Amino acid sequence: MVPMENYLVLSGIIFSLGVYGVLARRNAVLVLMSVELMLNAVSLNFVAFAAYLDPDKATGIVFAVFVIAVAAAEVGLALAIVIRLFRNRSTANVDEAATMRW
Amino acid sequence: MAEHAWILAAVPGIAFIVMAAFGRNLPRQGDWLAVLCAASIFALFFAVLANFLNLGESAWPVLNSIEWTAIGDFHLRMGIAVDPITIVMLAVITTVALMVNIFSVGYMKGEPRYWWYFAVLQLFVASMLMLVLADNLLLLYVAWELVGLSSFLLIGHYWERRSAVEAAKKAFITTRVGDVGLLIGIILFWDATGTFNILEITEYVEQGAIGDTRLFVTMMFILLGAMGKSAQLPFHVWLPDAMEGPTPVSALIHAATMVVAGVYLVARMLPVFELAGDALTVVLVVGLLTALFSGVVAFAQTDIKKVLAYSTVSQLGFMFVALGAGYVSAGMFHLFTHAFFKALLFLGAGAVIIGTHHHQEMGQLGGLWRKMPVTAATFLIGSLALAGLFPLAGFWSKDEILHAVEGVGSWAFFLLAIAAIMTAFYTTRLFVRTFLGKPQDEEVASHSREPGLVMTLPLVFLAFMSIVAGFFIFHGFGNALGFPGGFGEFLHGGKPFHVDWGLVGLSTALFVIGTFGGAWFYWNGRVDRSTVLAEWQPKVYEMIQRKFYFDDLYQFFIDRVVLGFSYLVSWFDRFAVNDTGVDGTASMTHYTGFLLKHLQTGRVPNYAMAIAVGVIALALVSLAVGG
Amino acid sequence: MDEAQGYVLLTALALPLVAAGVLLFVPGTQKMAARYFSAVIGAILLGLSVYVFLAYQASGEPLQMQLQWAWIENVGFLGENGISLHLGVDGISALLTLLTGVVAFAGTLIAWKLEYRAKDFFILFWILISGVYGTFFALDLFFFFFFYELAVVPLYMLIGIWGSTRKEYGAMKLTLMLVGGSVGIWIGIFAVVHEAGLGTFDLPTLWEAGQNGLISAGTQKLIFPFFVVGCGVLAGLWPLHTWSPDGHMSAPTSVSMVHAGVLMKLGAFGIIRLGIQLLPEGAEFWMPALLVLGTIGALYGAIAALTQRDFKLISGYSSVSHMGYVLIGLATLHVVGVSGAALQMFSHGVMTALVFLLIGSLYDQAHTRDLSDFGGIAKVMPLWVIAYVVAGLANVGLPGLSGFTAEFHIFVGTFKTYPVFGGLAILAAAIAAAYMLRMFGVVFFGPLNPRWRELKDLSPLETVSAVLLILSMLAMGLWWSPFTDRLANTVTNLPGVTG
Amino acid sequence: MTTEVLWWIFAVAIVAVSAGVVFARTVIHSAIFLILSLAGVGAMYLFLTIEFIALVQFLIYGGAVTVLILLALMLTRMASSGEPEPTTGVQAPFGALVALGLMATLIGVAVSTAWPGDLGQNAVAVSIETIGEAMFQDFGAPFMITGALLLVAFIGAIVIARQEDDE
Repeated sequence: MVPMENYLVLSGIIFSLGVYGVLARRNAVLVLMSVELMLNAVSLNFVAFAAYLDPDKATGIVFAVFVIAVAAAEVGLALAIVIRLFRNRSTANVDEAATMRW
Repeated sequence: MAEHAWILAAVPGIAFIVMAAFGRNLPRQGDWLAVLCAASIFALFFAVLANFLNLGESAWPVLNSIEWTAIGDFHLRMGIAVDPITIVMLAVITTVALMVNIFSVGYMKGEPRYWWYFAVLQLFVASMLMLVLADNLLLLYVAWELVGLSSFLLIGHYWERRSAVEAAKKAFITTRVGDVGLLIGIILFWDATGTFNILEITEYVEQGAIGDTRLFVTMMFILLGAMGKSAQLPFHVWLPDAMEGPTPVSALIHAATMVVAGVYLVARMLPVFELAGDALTVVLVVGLLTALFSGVVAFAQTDIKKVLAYSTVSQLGFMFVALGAGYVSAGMFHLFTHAFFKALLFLGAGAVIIGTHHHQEMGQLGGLWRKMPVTAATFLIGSLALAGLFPLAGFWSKDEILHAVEGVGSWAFFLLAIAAIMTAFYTTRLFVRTFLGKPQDEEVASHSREPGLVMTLPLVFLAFMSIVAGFFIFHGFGNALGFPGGFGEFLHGGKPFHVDWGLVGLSTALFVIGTFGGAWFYWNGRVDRSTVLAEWQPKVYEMIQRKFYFDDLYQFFIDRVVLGFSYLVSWFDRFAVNDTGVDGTASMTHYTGFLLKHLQTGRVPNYAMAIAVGVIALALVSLAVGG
Repeated sequence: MDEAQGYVLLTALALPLVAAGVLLFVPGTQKMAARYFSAVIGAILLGLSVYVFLAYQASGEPLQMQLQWAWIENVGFLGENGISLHLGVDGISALLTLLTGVVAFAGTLIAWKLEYRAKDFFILFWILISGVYGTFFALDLFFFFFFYELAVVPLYMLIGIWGSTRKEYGAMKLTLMLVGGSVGIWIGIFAVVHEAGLGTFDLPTLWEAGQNGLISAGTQKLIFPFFVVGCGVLAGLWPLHTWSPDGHMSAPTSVSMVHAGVLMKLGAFGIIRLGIQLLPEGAEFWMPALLVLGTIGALYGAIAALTQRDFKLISGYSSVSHMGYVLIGLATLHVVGVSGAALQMFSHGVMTALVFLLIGSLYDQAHTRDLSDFGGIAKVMPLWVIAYVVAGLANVGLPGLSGFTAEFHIFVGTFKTYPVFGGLAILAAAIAAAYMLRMFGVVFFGPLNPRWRELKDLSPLETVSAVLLILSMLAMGLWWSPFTDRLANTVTNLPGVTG
Repeated sequence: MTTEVLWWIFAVAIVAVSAGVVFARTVIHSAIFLILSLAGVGAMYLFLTIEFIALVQFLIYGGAVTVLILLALMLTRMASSGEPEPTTGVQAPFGALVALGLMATLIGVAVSTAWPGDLGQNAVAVSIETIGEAMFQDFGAPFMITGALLLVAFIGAIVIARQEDDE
């Protein structure tokens, strides 16, 4: 059996990679993809804990389902925004979408 | 009646309220009410006097007081005390007030704010009576300030004239500086004795309740108040300027009554002064300097009222000298006689002003005795009384003062004799230049005529008083009128007065020197011979004419130092306290905001970075704290 | 009887709030209705205030007309009587209640000629007045602070909307400084309640705690500055006074009247209630410092007023000077001095209200407040000038008017405790004469500047207000005992105040 | 034993493709790596013997979301642009630092904590019925709200991305 730590370490690595993607990449779609990575890492955590703690109740699993559902909504909306941004400013570069500053 | 002497003050007080409220709508604007009021207090005074004399010396001072206010141990009683000094003051005030009220009916005819003038006159009389009746220093201070207010209002009566406004302001503020001292002195007394009552304070001090130094300091503060009100050096500057007021006011307030309040105060507190180390010497020196100084300045004045004003300052100096020598009766006696002849002179000057249609420069007058015989005659009596002709009122009182100073030292006597000569000198100059010789301005002279009875009658009465007032000093004269004796005996039970013929001779000699000197200088002179001095010693003459630069010095001090300091404080308040302190705090906040706003880059990755760093930091903190 | 009278206090407190509520439903176009209604409310409040003052028994207990309604108790850290609507008056607040009634009524009449959004003005005005009454009546720390804030906050809008010269700046500065002070008070209140550990905001209970050592001396010394600085801002404590000249310059007439007349007194009153009564040991420790600041304020305001060119700035600085006297009086911790401070609050209140009334009346016609623009206006505005001269003389401390009564007590108290400062305070009074007379000379007298030939004298409403205020000044100036008697018992019972 | 070996193979692969997502030079490569990464996580769910969630993962992520992303890429024409500009922003080094720090923290916490017992000891129990009951009974309300959220997001996406008349 694979020990619990392994799952946690794995999800930690994926999550950190996602964080790097969000912080470093300039393309808005890529930032979104990095967010998906992070969400996946979290889902993995939920499910792992569900299996570890109370598989009877399946609470963690339900959470994972919600995460996926919310992620779907988020991707939909965010991509719409990206498309809108691109259409207005001909770029999908997050560094250039800096109008809302001082 | 004597214990209800407060009625004397209440009557004009009520008259003031009535006249201030309705005076304008009364027939003749209420001047009859003023005269009636003055007459009734004149009559009431005699009722008080009769009662007072009937009660006999054992009952003096007659006291009457009520509890006024109390907080904890702090009790305050207000009341009146009638003693011989008070009686003398009452006599002066009621008499002169009546004369001035009558005279004003003529003098102020057709002037603006006629009703208001009379109303304030009543306010003045009420406060002045309250001042002399007060049994405690606090009430005295209250009245002291109120007479100052009335004086302010009356000096500034013609407020359309800028100079009148300035004079009123100067009078109020100058005396106010002295009043600060007075109030401090009063409170220091309370601090040491727990009472404001003058008799009790005297008693405490006699028992040694206040240490020597402290008593001296306290008395100096009190003296400051007295000097301010009585226009002693260096507070004298306001009195000549106060001549901007209507002339009857100058007679009442700035010659006979208010300005002697300082003398009254010192006389009233004399037992305390005597115990306060060198305080009396200070009084004496102040009086001497004032008497000499203003005698000199009076000599170079050309406005008849200004001459009289400096003469008043000088005579007040005489009174201070007498008190400084420790002679209450001499000081009070001079106060008493001076009130009559100086009021007479001022009213005479008023008659001249009215008679010549508002001319009061000596250079434009002269030869008026033909046109205005009554005025000239009464003025002559007043002048001679002031100069000290035997046996007019001024002679006896000045004699008393010279007698008093004999004990102090020959230097004081000598200086005072010089001052007496100067008095005679400038008085002669005034009379000669105004009434004798040929008219110097035919235009003025041709229009001059004697004013009506309403103005000449008071002159005659006061001239009569100027002749007889001096006789009060004699035992027999006082006795005949029901007093326990002469003036000195009445005031403090001293020995009967005996004429010192040597001194009389000396006084007469002083009078003769001064008068003949003045006459020689100015007799029939078309030209003011003081210009001789001006040609001979222009610098000295200018110094005298500019009143030894006192006014300039004060003006400089006020403009450069006081106002400069005020500008500095205003500047400090605006720039240091407000713009730096308060607005500075605001702009610091603003600037911090300006700096911090740059954190708001608008770039999503930056925000994300901040979130990530925050999350890690929080996680580390919670790990470190929670284990 | 006592509690029945307590309902009088409650009425005085609630009536303005009710009035504000009713006015909400009056259409904004019905200006006359709002005015008449407000005038009636003002008159009733004046009557109630006079009643409270007269019914206060000079010989009775210091605290009278008490009324206590429990509100929150036995919850959390709050115990019995945790927070309650506890009302009552002592001699000082009875006097200040009278002041509020007089000034509020006068202010209502002056606001009559306001055209712009008259109804809204009255709504805010009555909220403010309610706060003032509440602060004077409250015997509960929570409600004390609540009403204190209720009185301060409407000022921002009243000045910001209806003000003149640099109104945004004045309103902003005033509000920020006062609210900043309130923060200090609020911190202090919690510190005191916590330290006493009685689980109550009830003031009499806490006063006792402050005296019998439940609040340690160290804590008292620590908290006292919070209260004094917090309240001091409103009382014009130097150097936190600068909102006063600017605020007064901006504020509309009736707000200036109420503000300088009554609100500034809230600060000094707070120093008594929270400082002297609650923290006697802290007060004893810090009072010399307050004395120094008060003296500086008194002299500084007077000197700065000497060369001001704007009417309102003169009055603003003069207020700083006079509130300096109040602080001096309080700092003496001497029966006579503290009584003098209370008297001075009343005296300065009516006097300064009158001054602002008159300045407003002139400014409405002349649209300038620069002294040098005027001259000789006594010719065209005799009543106005007489009223101003009376107010000015009260300011100068002329006997017979209230200013002397108050200042005399302060001087006596100061001389008994700190003679040198007493001398300085008297000096400031002399300077007051100089700046007042300077203004009289320049503005009222001299030849009439023809530009002002058309100026109109006081209107009947203004005359009524002015007469009311002048009568108050005369009453205190001429007949001291009704005022001092009511103060005597309260002041002698203040902790730490010596006889 | 075989499971563990397989698990390790998958784990390494997931990490590799995830790294590919964030480091790939072209966005289209990133998208392809993302699909692989998502599939790998789905496989992880299988290791945990929770087939339902694995199925959901494949369907929604592997299908719907990826398609959406590819669509967006095509619409923004970034896929073929050749990326002449740098693909990472100026704060990339700091981002790396922060990510490494985060990784260290997470791994540190996971490793240093003791996890007694065993994983998947009740592997048999998690049936679809259990999940269904949990979802529709215990979490009924959140479930419905999630539905509403999806609807709102759906409408919102349409409104935002809609071509306006004047454009």
